[in-house]
Amino acid sequence: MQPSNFPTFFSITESELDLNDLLAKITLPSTGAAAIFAGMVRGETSRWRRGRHPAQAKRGEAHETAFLEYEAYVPMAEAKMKQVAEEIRERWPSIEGIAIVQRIGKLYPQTPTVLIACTAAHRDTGVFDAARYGIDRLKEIVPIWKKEVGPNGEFWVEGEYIPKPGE
Amino acid sequence: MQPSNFPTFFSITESELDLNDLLAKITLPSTGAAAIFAGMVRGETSRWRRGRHPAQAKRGEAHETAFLEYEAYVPMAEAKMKQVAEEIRERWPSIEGIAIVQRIGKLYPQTPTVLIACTAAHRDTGVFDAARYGIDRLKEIVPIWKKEVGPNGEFWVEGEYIPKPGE
Amino acid sequence: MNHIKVLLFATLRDRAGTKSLEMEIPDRATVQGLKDQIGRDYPNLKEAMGTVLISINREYAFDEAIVPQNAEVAMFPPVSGG
Amino acid sequence: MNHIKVLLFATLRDRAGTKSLEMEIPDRATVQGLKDQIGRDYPNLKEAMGTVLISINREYAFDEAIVPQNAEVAMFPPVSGG
Repeated sequence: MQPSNFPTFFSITESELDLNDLLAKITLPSTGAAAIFAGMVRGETSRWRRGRHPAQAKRGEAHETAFLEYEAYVPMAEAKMKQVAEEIRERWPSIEGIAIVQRIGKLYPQTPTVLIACTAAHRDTGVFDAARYGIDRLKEIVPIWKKEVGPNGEFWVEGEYIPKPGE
Repeated sequence: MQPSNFPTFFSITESELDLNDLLAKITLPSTGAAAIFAGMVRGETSRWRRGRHPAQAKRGEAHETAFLEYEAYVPMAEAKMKQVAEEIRERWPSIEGIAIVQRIGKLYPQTPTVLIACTAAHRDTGVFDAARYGIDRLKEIVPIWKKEVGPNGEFWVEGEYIPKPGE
Repeated sequence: MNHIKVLLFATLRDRAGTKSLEMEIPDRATVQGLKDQIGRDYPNLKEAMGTVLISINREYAFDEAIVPQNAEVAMFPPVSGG
Repeated sequence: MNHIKVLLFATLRDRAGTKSLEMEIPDRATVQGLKDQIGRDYPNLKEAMGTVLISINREYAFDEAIVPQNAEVAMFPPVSGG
């Protein structure tokens, strides 16, 4: 449906994420606005947040992360990123460019791990909602996993979402 | 109110905007999420958008922009950017870092002109809404103006917002 | 009398052909009084005085406000950054 | 019989101690049948078969689905990227 010059870029990479480069890749002459979500490795998770790992869920205690180790089922992850981009285009037809990038490997606190960027002519056409939808869906259906390594050992971060038929 | 280690960065600059650098400036060990708005110079504005300049408001006709020329009342613009950041912190107390940067001077299509970035521990704490609020408020109260130069001449882009007492 | 500097931006500067005005205004003159005086003294700016925004010492100021001594005043159209 | 490769990720790989399994399954075996067979053949994976996600040829697959010939099957826990 969308003109073929609307760029969709997705990638799973072990390299450092470059927001400037990514934004340039999805900026067309007609583009005036971009919303970008970036996720970073948290080194310190405050106590008010319920622990995600049963083994660490001592209430009232902050926890520290030394690093995260990400892995992906790369060809399926790429296919699912493409699907997320298609879902965004269906829901927000005025979106021009979409970029979805996940960095994998060993990633330390304060390092960007994931980027979702959506561009459009104007900011009032859904770019913020589209980027938010993108990161929510990535965390639901794109086959990537992370293991957290900290002072108390290693814990796989377990997701919660069970895909439905057709996803 | 907020811990003094929550960074607020604002700037009016003639230099190229660097999203990577900006994000790093507002990423703390406790930060897990960022929402960034970037505005770019549009080279082509489609016909479906009502022209902003009466002289160009011929319906049904796209218009082209050669470049924009931005200027700012710098010390007041910095004060108003600081105010926008304070308004964000009042409304979304879980926001950690805030960056607001406007590039001025002669800027060509596809060039980022403005960045608003907000970080927090988690993405569900208002980062998207905060970034959107930031760009909306910048366009209302921060004294910056742009002149559009295109094939039909030069036109000052006139804003619409009239600040209220206390703003 | 109060000696003030009025900075002009965007369309205001273009109309005036200068970046700033140095003016003497009566003590306790209001913003409205200042606009009236500029409308009289600078015919090119008269029309703009109906819609211009004014700041005093880098805060938005409104018609009834008194212009303080040695104020840094600025005049400009509604903003259009971003 | 159908010869398939089952890729394992994250906790599944850790439990199995290997990145993939090569298996012979009956023609027209279902995903449920495959999970039952893995639970019998690989005791370390038995417990995980209740909550594991399965993909066939890079699409999510559900219990009643038939595993096609030469399928690329993968097994993994709910995803946690981002």
